Amino acid sequence: MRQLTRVTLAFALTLGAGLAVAGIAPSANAEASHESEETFTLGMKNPLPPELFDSNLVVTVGEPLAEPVAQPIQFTHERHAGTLGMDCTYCHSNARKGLHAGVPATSVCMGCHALIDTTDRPELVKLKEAWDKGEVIAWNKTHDLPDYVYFSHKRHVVAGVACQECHGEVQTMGVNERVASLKMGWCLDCHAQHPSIDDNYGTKAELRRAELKDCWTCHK
Amino acid sequence: MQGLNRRDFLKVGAVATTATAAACTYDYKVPQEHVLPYVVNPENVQPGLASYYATACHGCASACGVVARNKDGRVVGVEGNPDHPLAASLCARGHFDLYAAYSPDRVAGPTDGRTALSWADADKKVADAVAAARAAGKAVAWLGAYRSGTVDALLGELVAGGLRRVHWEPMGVDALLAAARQAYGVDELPVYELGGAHTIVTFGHDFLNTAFGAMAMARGWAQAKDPARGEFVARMVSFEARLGSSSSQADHWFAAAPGSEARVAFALARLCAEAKGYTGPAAALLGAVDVAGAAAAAGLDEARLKQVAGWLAAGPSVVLPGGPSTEGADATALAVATLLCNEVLGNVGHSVVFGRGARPGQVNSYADVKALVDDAAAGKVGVLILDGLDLVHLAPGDLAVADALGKCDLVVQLANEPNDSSGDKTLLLPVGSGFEHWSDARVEAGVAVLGQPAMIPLKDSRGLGDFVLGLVKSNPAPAPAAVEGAVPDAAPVVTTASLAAAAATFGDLVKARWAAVYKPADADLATWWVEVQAKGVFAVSLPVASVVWQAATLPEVGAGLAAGEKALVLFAGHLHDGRWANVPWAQELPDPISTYFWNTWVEVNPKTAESLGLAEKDLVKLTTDTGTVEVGWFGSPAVREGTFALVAGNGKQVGKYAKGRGANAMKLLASSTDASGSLATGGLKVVATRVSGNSGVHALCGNLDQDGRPIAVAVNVDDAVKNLHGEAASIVPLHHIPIDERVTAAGSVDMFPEPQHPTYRFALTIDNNACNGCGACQIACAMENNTPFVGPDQLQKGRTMVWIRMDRFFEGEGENPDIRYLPALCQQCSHAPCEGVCPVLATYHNLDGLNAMIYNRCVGTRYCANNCPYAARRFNYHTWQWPESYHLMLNPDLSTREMGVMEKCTFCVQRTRAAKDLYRDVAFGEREPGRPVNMSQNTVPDEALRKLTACAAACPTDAITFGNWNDEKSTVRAIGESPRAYTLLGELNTKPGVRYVARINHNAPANAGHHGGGHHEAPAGGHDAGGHGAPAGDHGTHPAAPAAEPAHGAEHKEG
Amino acid sequence: MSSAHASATGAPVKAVYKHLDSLLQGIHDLQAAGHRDFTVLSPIPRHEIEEALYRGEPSPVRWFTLLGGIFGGTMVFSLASLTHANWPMIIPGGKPLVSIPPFLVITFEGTILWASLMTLVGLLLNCGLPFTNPPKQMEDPRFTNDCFGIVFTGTGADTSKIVHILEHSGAVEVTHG
Amino acid sequence: MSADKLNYAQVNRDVMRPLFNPTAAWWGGIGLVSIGFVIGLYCLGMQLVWGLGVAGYHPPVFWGVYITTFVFWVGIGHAGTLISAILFLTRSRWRTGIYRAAEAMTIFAVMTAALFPGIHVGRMWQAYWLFPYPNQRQLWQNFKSPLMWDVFAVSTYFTVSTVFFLIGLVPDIAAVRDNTRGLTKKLYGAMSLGWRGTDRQWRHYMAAYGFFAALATPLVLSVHSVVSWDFAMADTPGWHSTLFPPYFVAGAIFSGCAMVITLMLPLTKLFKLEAYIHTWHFEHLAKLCMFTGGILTFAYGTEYFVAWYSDNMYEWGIFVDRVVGKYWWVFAMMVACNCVIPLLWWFKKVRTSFVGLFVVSIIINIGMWFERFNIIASSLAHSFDPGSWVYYTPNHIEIGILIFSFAWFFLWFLLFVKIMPSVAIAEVKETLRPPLRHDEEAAAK
Repeated sequence: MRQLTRVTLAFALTLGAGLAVAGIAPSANAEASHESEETFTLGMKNPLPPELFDSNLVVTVGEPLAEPVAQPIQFTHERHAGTLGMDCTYCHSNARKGLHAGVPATSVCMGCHALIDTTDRPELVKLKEAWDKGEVIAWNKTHDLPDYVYFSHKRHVVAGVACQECHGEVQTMGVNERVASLKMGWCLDCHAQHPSIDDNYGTKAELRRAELKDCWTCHK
Repeated sequence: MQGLNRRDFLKVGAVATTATAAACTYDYKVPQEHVLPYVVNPENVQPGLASYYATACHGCASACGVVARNKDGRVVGVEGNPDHPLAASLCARGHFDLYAAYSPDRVAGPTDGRTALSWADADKKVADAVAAARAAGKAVAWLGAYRSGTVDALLGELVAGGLRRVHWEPMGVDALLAAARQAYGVDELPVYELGGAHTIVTFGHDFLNTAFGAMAMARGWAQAKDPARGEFVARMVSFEARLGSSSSQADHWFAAAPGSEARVAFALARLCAEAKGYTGPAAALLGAVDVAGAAAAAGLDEARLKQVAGWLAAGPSVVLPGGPSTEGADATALAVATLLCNEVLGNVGHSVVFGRGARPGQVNSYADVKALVDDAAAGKVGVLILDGLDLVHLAPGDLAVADALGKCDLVVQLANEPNDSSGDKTLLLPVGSGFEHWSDARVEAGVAVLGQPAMIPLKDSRGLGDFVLGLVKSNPAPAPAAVEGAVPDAAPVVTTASLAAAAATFGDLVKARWAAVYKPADADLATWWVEVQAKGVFAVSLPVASVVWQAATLPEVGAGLAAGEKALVLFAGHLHDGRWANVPWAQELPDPISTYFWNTWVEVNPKTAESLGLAEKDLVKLTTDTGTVEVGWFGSPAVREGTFALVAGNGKQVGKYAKGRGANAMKLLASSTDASGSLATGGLKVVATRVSGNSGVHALCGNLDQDGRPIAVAVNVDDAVKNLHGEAASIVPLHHIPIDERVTAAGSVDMFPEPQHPTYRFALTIDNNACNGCGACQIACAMENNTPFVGPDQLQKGRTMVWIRMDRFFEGEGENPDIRYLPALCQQCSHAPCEGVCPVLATYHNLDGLNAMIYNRCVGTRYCANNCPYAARRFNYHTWQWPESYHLMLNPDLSTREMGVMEKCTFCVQRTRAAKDLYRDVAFGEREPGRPVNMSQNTVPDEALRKLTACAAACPTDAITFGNWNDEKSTVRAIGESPRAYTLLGELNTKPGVRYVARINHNAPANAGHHGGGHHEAPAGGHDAGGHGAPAGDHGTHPAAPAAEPAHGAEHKEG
Repeated sequence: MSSAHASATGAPVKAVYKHLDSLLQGIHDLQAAGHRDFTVLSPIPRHEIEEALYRGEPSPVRWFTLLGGIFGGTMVFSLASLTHANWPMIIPGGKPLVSIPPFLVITFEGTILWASLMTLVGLLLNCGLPFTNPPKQMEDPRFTNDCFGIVFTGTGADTSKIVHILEHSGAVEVTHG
Repeated sequence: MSADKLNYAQVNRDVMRPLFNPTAAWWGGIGLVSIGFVIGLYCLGMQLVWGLGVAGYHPPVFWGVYITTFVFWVGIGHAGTLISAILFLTRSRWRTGIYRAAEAMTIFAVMTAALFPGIHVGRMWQAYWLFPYPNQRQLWQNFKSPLMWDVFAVSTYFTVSTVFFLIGLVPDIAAVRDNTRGLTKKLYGAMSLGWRGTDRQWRHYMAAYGFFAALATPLVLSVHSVVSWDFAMADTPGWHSTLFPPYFVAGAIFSGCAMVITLMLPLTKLFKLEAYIHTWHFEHLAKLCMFTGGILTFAYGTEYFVAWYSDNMYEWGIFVDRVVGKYWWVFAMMVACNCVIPLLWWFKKVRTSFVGLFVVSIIINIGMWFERFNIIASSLAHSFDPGSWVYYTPNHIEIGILIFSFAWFFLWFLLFVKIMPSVAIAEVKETLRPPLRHDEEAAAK
């Protein structure tokens, strides 16, 4: 028994030593490469792969959604799109035209808000200040697709997909939040059987469905 | 099953995982990303949509047009300007120009030695120094590369104010210009029209790559070699000791001894005159030419010379001048001799045209440079402005430039990054790139390009024009010269000086001067200017001037090298004279002949190498009177025995990527000049010895020849011409094993049908007959597809990331060199070997006939790459660097790839996707309410596809054509079904989407009657319309559709 | 340690044999006396013992093997076919989605895998493994070394008669109680 | 000690001795293995962090040492299964003494081999995508890919042989258990699943063991066939051949038997197991090697004949290049080690001497590694397009990981011989004449 313990210990020590070396080695090399940055020997950099922590390993049922994202200015879709009934494309005018729906320029906000009293409305004061200083407002992204995804708002809007189908009932949201997982399987559910495919393509709907399942439709 | 497998896997992966967990203890969290909207939306800017600006290329003096693609504020791509009458495409070096604009070495602003200055301080410093120099009676000198257009005119104003001005390039046009002066008394360069020539003789002119006006000549050359134009294929003959990229396409190679080229050219002129019965003004000169002596000196057979003369005399022809490797001590004589050949052949006025005013601005010879440097060394130069020339690097070994620069009171260097000439006291003024500032350039009197800014400057720079304008304003000239007008009816009524005085910025001046010089009198300025900006080019055709031979005597020709002496010749590779040495992609682009990179090497004949006892990794030590270099070697059958061809460009001391790469070939040169003062770069005496060691050179092309395999195929010229109109299905001599009759009897050799391509089957054709391996497609591909450079160490392991491999095969021998190039890219096979083997479905066949590659699904088993017979796949062995500020020019239309994934040519799927998107928009726009859209009426038409991919758009000779094979009227189908077309490794029945068109050779064995063995075409072609299963309606007529690309925006990008 | 005075019924009995032929004699004698509820322990498998006790009746493990094989093959073939049919990708060009020859390879592997896994299950179930709380009569190191044994863990028969039979068959040691 | 004097108790004593008294050589082995581990983990760490490029790959040689080593270890594994399963079914007597260690070798060789697909893929942190599991992407695998077959074949092989091995161990672990006390007894007791050797247990055990042997038997042929299809299904000249499955299986058994000899010779000597593992065991193994080696030599010749007879310039090109090209030394190693040197075993003197057996068996293993390297690297380096021809040689990282594979293998093997009886106790006893009263009575007379 004692010997068994010894064997186990010896193995554990070996493994530990190996791991320590393996752990130190990259950092030692990183220093070396930093040094050689000047002379340029290695055209590579060292990212530790974030995919190590890919949640896709787990079968995703009910993907946890993002928390409501706080914004630098507490903008409410509920008021603009809900109460006031503004059209989505009034502000997100690029949604019909390009890949990105885009966030409106401050000038678009000021188109109305220049006329609106800011007394006791601290959020509007922030907007006004940003406008006066010409500062860019850094909105936080609620919906963020990976860089390897090609997504065209135009194609979807033109095809007749309602904004709410992906973004949820935005007109009721005080603080914007993401309601869809935006994961590949979620996209595919519509690409396989969205009613707009039949409406738009009629007899060619089958071909279009096949095209929509082509990986290169969305991956770039 | 899954549970168990996963458990097994976890056991298996335990070590890797534990090691990982130990190696990286960091908390991974998806960072919050931001959306940054504009404060005020600029007009015409839509996030994610590209704007196009027509501007000018400043890569060399040829002044080609560029269409720069600006995406989200940065220029991310360049293409040739199709409106440019001479150069519709951009060469490889034109692409380097954009990479150089994003160089990480660019200085942040004006720099004095190591201290940053403000522009005001810098201006004051220059003004003070100029004033001090004036006061001390010292010269203010400008030494730079060729400059044309408004800058040239402004500098002319400064000359009147006392500026000493020298424009020189080491592999420039000074000898040819001097020869034109001698021969015809004109101060302009001849324009060579190769398009109609039946015989092209070259004495080393790099007319397809680095020569002045190369893009126009490349196009002409491709036309001359295209049998469809005139049912004749130009015969090309080369007289030079080393075949370069341009002359590698010669059908006949006469390796004249270095130094004897001028005598050969004179002898050829005499023989041509005899053959042609020439009696013109130069006839009297020819009597003194010793043909036999010239042939003996060159080591050539006189009878063969006569034969060449016979070919020349038999039809339209052109004799091209020398290039760097032949321009030795008799450079001007050689140029005169080639002009004399053209004179006696009656080519002048036809294929050799004067009267266009072709000249890259002011041209000085090396003698002027030496005089200036000598004066500087003597302390006679107060202010020296160095523009674009790295003089310390370029000067011959015996010219002490660094000392001379030290003797100047102030050296102003107009450059974006420090180079070898930047001393501790040099005032470095960043002049930005042509993509950031206004510029213009003039190719010929009737052709000018407008260089409008395509993005806001990356660094605090001031355009070259603005700098010179500032000089002019602070030094008004006493007697302003009138502006020279190109348009006959635009009378010059203003002077550059007066325009300059009125202009606030150089942009204003360019506009004013263009209005004065080029605007037709009746045009409205505002409208005309918008048009010019949109086109980026002003072009008007001028009449051909008739010129008369004037030289009364022939120039003296030296004796050349003594027998047994080894000769050194220099040639320009992708780095040209070294101006691209700090562009890593330029360093990485393999040389077409040796396929070497990132280094300096010498090309020697294998027999010479044997006599020196060179082993593969040995170095060659080359010694001349002025210097010594030790370089690796390449055994090229396309170099004369006893000649050492050394590539110029590398050996710089400064620059993140240039430093320490190779050796400086220029230091082997002496300040010896020919009669007109041109620097001798060929025919130099050299002593070569073997040095053992590790040279670190590596060839990317694995073998010298194609080992008898039908990879790059050549056909006989007669076969090609006879079978132009499909008399034979195929004339390509592919040898393959006949297929069992029982199989062919069944009608198909396929076990499985070709997959369905309902709408598109994207296809590409590559005309090997028009390919000279120039590399433009490779670099255009790299730029479009975000392929990184990997560095010399990685490239030595062959880990190039460029999606197009340029195979080079030496197939001929001796006088029949037959060098073949084959751009090998993903063949987008219909029966692709790569697809079936991917375990994770990362690569598959899509409905457009492409082998899709999904990078983020790839786990990197690399099985697909092993299984690709074309070796067309690239693997990311590391996550490659996109150092500051190259990352700004990444194309956002596709992803960059991380380590461990496979990538390959996608036929620019982002471009086809965008084109399809555009036509889908049209379909939706035309849609009748309540009815489905009609996509079959809105497929992307052939015109929009033909040049859609980056490689097709870049190819200077139009060798690459893209299109939809399903469209029976498409260009790509017409070319792909021509008798010369073949599929690479067709017997594997991979049904590629790429078809090659066989090279035409005048020496290839005749092959008429060969019909491709019957079976080859059936599987490889897959042409049968039924095979695509597409309903006929899908190929209906295309209605007038919008252009695939948005019109080139005229607007100047703001904000 | 043997005792001739045992007379209770239901007490456990353990007999240790040094020799195989004695053991077989013991089995035979017990069976002749109508006993069936004893366990024979042996360091090695002997077909004589199995023959004596089970008369060549095959083990039911084979049914597990068969069912496992059928299940594994079917499952893997359906996995491949259904997933390929669910997302019809052209890999490589022109081949049918459900392609028999390549799928047969993994079907074969699945068959073998599940057959052997189910054999394992069958083995464990049939043997009653893991055998967590064996009667202490069975916990004799000699039974895995060089001795054979017959163990009654509890029987309705008269213990003394059993002990008698065992002792007379050549057991080197008989214990009970 | 000779076989006729053995009795059941003696077998127990002899076989269990190393479990309680490992020799100094054993500790020395553990030391060597530790060094190999440190080297290997350093190399693995470098590769994980910096990417596969730290290895010497030279495109288009996209597979190199790692796949070579993978095939090598999978091949090694086959001999164990052959001995334990096929020889069990054919009731070969010489199986008994060696099969346990040979089977252990199989398991550890497959465990070693199974590391390599993980080590070799570009993104090892995504390697789990190679296994089918339900996922939100709705995307599965390409079951038509030979690599997927490989995943199934190797994991099946590993699972089946492990189960086979462990089931075979159960009675012997029970024997060990009964020789220990305290916690160790509890551990072995748990591992033995409470085995008591009851009639019921033996009855189902023997049936199941037979089924395992029957199920493992086709795997001996199928696994290396599937591995060979990784190459044979590709179109690369030098790979694309119908000969590969039998050729690979023969090679696998050849190298596996040689490895058994390499392992068992010192094991027998060090642990004094000569009574159980005799020279004639090794002679049988050597004869099996000679037989499969002959098949292999014939296959080499057939490859050349087919390449020449096919008149396919690409195919013939690679076969000529292997001999006269830059990889001539690999080819020379392969032919010398696999075809020429094993011929020494035709001399009885050589195949019965310790040195003769040991040295030649090691040479065979070296040769078989080079055979795989020859097939993989030289074919890729000399493919269709001469413009893509390269010369690839492994670099220090690949060699380090190769060393690691040996360290990993020997670690498991050393732990095995320390923890488990390396000769099958119950089966050895089966081959002995059972103790009979009749015999003793006869002897007494």
